[in-house]
Amino acid sequence: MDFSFTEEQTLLRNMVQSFVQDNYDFDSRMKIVRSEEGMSREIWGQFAELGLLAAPFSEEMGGLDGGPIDIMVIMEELGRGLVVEPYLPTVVLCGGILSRHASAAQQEANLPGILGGEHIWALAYSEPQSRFNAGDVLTSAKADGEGFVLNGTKAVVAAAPWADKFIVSARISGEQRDRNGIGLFIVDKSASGVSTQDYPTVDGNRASEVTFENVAVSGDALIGDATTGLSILEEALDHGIGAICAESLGHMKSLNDATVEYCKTRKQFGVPIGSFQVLQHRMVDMFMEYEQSVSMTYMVNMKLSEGEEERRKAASGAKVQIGKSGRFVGQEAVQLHGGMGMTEELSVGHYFKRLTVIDTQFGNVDHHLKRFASA
Amino acid sequence: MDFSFTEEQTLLRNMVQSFVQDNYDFDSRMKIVRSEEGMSREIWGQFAELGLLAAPFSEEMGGLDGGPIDIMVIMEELGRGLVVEPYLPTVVLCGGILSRHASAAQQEANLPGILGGEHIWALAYSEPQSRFNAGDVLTSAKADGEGFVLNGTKAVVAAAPWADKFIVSARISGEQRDRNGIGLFIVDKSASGVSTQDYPTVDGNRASEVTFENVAVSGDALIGDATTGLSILEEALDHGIGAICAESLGHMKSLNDATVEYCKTRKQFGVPIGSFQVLQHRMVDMFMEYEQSVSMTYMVNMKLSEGEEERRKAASGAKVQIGKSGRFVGQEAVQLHGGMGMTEELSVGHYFKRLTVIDTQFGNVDHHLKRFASA
Amino acid sequence: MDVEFTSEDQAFRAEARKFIEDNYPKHLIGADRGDLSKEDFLAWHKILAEKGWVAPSWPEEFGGTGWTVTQKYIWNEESAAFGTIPPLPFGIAMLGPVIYTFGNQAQKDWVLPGIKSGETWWCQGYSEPGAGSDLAGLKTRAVRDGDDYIVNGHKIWTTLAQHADWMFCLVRTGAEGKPQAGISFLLIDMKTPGITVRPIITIDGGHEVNEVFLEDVRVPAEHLVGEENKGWTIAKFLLGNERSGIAGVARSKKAIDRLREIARGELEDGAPLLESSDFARRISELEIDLTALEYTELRTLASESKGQGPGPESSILKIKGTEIQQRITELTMEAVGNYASPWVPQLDRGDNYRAIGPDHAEGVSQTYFNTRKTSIYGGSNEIQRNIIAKMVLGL
Amino acid sequence: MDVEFTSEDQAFRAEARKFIEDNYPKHLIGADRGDLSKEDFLAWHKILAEKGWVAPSWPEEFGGTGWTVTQKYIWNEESAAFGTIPPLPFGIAMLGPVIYTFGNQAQKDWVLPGIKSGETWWCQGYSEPGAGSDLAGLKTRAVRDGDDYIVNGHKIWTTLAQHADWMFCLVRTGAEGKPQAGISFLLIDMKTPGITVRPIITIDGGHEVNEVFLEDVRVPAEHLVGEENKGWTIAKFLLGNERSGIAGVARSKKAIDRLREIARGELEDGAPLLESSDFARRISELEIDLTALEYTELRTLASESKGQGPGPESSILKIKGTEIQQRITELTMEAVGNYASPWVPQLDRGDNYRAIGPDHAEGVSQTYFNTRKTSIYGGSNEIQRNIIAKMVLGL
Repeated sequence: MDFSFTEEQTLLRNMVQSFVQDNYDFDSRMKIVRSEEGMSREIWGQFAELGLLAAPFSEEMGGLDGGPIDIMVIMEELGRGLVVEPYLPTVVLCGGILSRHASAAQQEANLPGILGGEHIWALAYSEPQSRFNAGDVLTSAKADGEGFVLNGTKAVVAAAPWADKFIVSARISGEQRDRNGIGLFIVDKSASGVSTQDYPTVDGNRASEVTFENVAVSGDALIGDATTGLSILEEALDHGIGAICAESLGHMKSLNDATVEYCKTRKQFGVPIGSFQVLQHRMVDMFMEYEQSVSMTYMVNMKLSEGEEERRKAASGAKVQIGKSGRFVGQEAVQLHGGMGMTEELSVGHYFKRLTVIDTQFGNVDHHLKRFASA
Repeated sequence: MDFSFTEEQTLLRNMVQSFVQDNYDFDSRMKIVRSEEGMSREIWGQFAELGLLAAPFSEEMGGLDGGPIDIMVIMEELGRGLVVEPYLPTVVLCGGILSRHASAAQQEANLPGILGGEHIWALAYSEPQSRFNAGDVLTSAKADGEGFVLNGTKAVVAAAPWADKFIVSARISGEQRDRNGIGLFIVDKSASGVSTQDYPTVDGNRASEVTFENVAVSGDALIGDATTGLSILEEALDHGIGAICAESLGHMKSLNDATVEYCKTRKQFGVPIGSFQVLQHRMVDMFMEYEQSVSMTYMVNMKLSEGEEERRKAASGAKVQIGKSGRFVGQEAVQLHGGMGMTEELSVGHYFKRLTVIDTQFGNVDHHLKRFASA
Repeated sequence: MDVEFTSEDQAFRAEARKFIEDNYPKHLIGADRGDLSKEDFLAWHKILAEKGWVAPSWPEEFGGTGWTVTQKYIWNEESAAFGTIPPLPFGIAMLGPVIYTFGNQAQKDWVLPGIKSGETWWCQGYSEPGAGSDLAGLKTRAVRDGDDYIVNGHKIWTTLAQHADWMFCLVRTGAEGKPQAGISFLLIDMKTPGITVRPIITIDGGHEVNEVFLEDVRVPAEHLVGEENKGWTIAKFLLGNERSGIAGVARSKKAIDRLREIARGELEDGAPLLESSDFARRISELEIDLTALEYTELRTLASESKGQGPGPESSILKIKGTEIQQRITELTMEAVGNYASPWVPQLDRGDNYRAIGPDHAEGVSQTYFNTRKTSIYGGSNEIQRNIIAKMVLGL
Repeated sequence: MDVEFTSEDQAFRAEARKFIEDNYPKHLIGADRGDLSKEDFLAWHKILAEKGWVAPSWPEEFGGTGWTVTQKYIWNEESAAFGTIPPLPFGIAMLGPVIYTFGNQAQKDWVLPGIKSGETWWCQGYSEPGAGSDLAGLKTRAVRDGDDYIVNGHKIWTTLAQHADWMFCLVRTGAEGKPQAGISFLLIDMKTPGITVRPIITIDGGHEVNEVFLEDVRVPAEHLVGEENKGWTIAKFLLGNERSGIAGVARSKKAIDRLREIARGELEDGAPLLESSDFARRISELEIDLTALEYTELRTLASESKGQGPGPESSILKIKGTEIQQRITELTMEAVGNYASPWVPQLDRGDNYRAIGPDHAEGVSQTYFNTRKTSIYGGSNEIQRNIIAKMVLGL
């Protein structure tokens, strides 16, 4: 049992931290969010140069041989800066699936574009009716000769407006909510029959409704096979949970720091409002929520490589913690900032909104409490 | 719509209040609780003399023609004194069933004994396996000529050690949890085959496990018929809920008053602990819980005579409120009294324990949330 | 003690309902508050004014309806059930009672009719950057100069000031004694030179509040309400009134109905979300808490109708009312799942606007974010607890 | 960063488990704390002492085990999983570290062996009727008289003083400066004339705490630990140690297992209560919170093992640990339904005692009532939050 970071991980943290401080202060961030595209290709290129996009991949794949703990370190620091560039969908979700389950040919064809920063990927798995059940799939993949034809709509696909490629879950066989019969397909956004309706999301990101209309893909677009698709997908989502738990630590830490600082300087009734015991204890509760979240984030990221049952339980437990803590910290940070916390001008509200989305992302507290109990 | 008490009700409140203040201070109460019998027959006689035992019954039955609001007033004041004498089982539960559903002959035979204070009654309805479902009945009533033979065990029957008579639910037909086929029987405690295992309960009351072994009762011991038994019983339990909601108001009010008083006088760090804002807001929350409980208690007692659906919803909603509020107020009163709140010497812990039992009595928060949702 | 309505009350309910159904502007049914133009805000107000029903809480001599407490309760219930846009609170609920209680005859004569007709849109100049919870810490100064005051200062969180014709305003006229002692209550024409209104965009993307800068603004002294330096009494009177309307029971009932409707339409593994025991439980808990609040408000109204004014107990209505509103909007957002994320604030909607996801999901996140303000404004919920601790519990 | 145990650790776990299984007194398996005699309390303590495992947290030179942080963690886990009665905390966890840190050689020589062997039962004389959360407000006075101190005062909440041979005690020796300045740390023989122990019965019906009256009690000055008037440093040191053991993670795990077992046996409409989604949800929430606490404790231990002492962050362990214990006992009481009511406190049980209801229901209410103390003692949870606010957040 060991709770310390390696020297490399500490260096990695320092590097990302400096990069975010120097290049991604709140004003820069808001400029990027409000820009036409909503992300910065320049920042993305710098991620590639810094090796962040290569961090979790093995050396054979051209990567830096990192693991979940390295991703955790990176995501935590990206969270502090409320970074919108699509590290999670490209590297953690799609990159993770490719590195763990794609064939050598698929990896050769696709990983270099991720590591080099040329391609952005999005994971198109949720559907209008599926809520938080990744196995509730209506999008169909009909065998057609050596290949497949895809039809269906994917809902709220994060980063899709920026993406060049998708990994798409589609049903090859079985009923709407059968665990078996789901395949994961690599689909070019430029493929004929793919269309997107793009929009911003409440947390400053971008997403799309993605429609597939008779989209023909070749047989080697399928990752794994039709019996393992859902397992691969669920594993990827659990890795995603590990990553956004870490991201949320960055948000909570920023909010807690900002709130303590604000309460020390904001005066009412002739004294700093931080001298009121009720607000002090509120901040203590925020601090404790953060500390408990740190613990659960370490826990889940250490357990992502364990067996499926343990991984599921760890991921759901951590997601419940982060959902509750993030909600509490976000709401109370706004409350303690008073009217100022309600304005677009301060970063507080933006952290709050990202934490609100994180509670829903990959399933909310209710969903994961049930999954935890059944694991 | 009218939220005022009649002049008679105000007089009634004053009378009960004075009686409790004069005859039932904390020391007297503890003497009674610790006595061999655990209740005072003398106090019970005085209840009869004051007309409390006659309050809710119609004039034709020799009563004072009161209703749920009168019972509410009485129970609230009895709650303030933590009175253990069995007003609830005798007058509210069994007396209520008899007055609303018994035949003229049954009423003539039984009500005078209640109104005059000669007989104490207990409602034997819960069973070891039934939890909070009054329709989960294994005790059997087998038709035998004109009468019935009862067999089974009733669990945690409040006031049974003091009772002369029981109203017993027993299954005449059907399966363990069928709504139909349950009869309510008047059974003398002295009847052959009735035995009790008596014990104190955590709130200073007494209860028994009551066993019926081939107990023969005549046909006119049955109240109503075999199809309405459960409805009659559920109605009685909802009246019981109205009454213990009121009782709990007395407890909460006493605890809140005692806590505010204690915090004004108890000094630490050279100042009254009531000057600490965290404790102030805690007491404000206790106050608000009490006020919301008052509202729900008024609500339920005004709706007890409405149709079944509305009555059920009102009773379950009120019981949820009182369960939560009573728990919060009780726990926080102990917490704010510090170590002193943990001792048998102060009344605080005794109110807390009675409130704890009230949360379970007639079904806890979980049970009534489900019942509320399904009503 | 009785919860039944009399037959007179029931007749009144029928009349009220019919009047709303017959007269409420069709194009405003179900309208979203953030989308409203100034005219939209005032349309229903003006219809009510014509009917004589725009100010039920005022004394009859000033144009009130003379309704009983129960009738007012019924009117609120029916208005909320239909989902009307309530008359602007700044004039009817806030300034009106101040004027007929503290104003002189001339002020009564020109202010009250304009409020009722909707001709004058008022805004409230209370908060300042340095004076939020600590309202008495305000710094905006008014200096007497002949028949005028010259006002300099900076107000903030001024709701809908972008539409306002006039502002009622707290200003500092004296520097001696306690901070509360030197405050006066002034009426200011928003068209006076020296006034600048700057929008504040909130985290829901809406423009509801503003900053108001006052630079050498000349205000005739006849627009002082009550005595100079005695404005704090008026300020507290107004805050007390503000608190009592804030429970919002009837509107929360409607919001729970909508939540239930949404949860019936949203599916979880193919079954309505409403059938999930966890979700149903949380709706039940909301309904029970709201019922308790409703009866607490009714008890408060009942004692008011006996001549007892809204006491410090009414802080409960503010605290519980806003907590419930926040929980409803939060649960509604949760109900729509992934479709809580799309972000199309009112300000950004062009003509070619197309909804993302189911219609019922639209704006639920914005509403949730916006509703966070309710525990901050009108005296934060922490301040309300301080009030109860001091005034009710004597701590 | 790694959560795996090494093979050495796994071997140690096997050894620890086997030792407990082979040596733990059979008649104390599953024993209820309230029923224990003085001998029962000490039985396992003495076995551990013989093995040399009674004080794992002490430095090896004073009889500690030299275990790694991980090994201590494993030992606690195995002890809790088996349900052993832990060695008395007053000597091992509280006084021992004080003596080897602040005591002189003579004190080390006579106090430490008695603690380890279990020969000397210590109790803690800290709180007084007027000095609870405000410990520095204590009034018990010790006045120097030749080679002795004469002690007069009144201690309260003295746990298990009825069994104690000696008491370590905070007394006031100086009246100048801050209240913290004049406090000294004294060891007092409970058999000294002038000491009276009065039981306090708590709401669970148990006799665990006492009042201790000291009237002209003569204490040899050699029993002063550290310097006169410097006792506050020792007091704080001891409270810090007290806090770190209080999380009780392993015992709470065991208690949740028991709760789950009970909920499997209790029926709701014929189905196990554990299958009720509401009930299962609440158990899950407890488990998740406990997991978080476990990792928070492990993180604390890890930084301690790097030489950083238990900082003010360890107040989290006290707060969260006791909140979880209270929720577990509450949910356990709820699980048994109507059978939570029967009241047969340990003190009242005669020889012909017969349980009411299912065995698993016995004492659950008493345990719930008793556990309310945990958020009060050892520095109330409010005080712990004050500590974090001041020491960690700098407020």
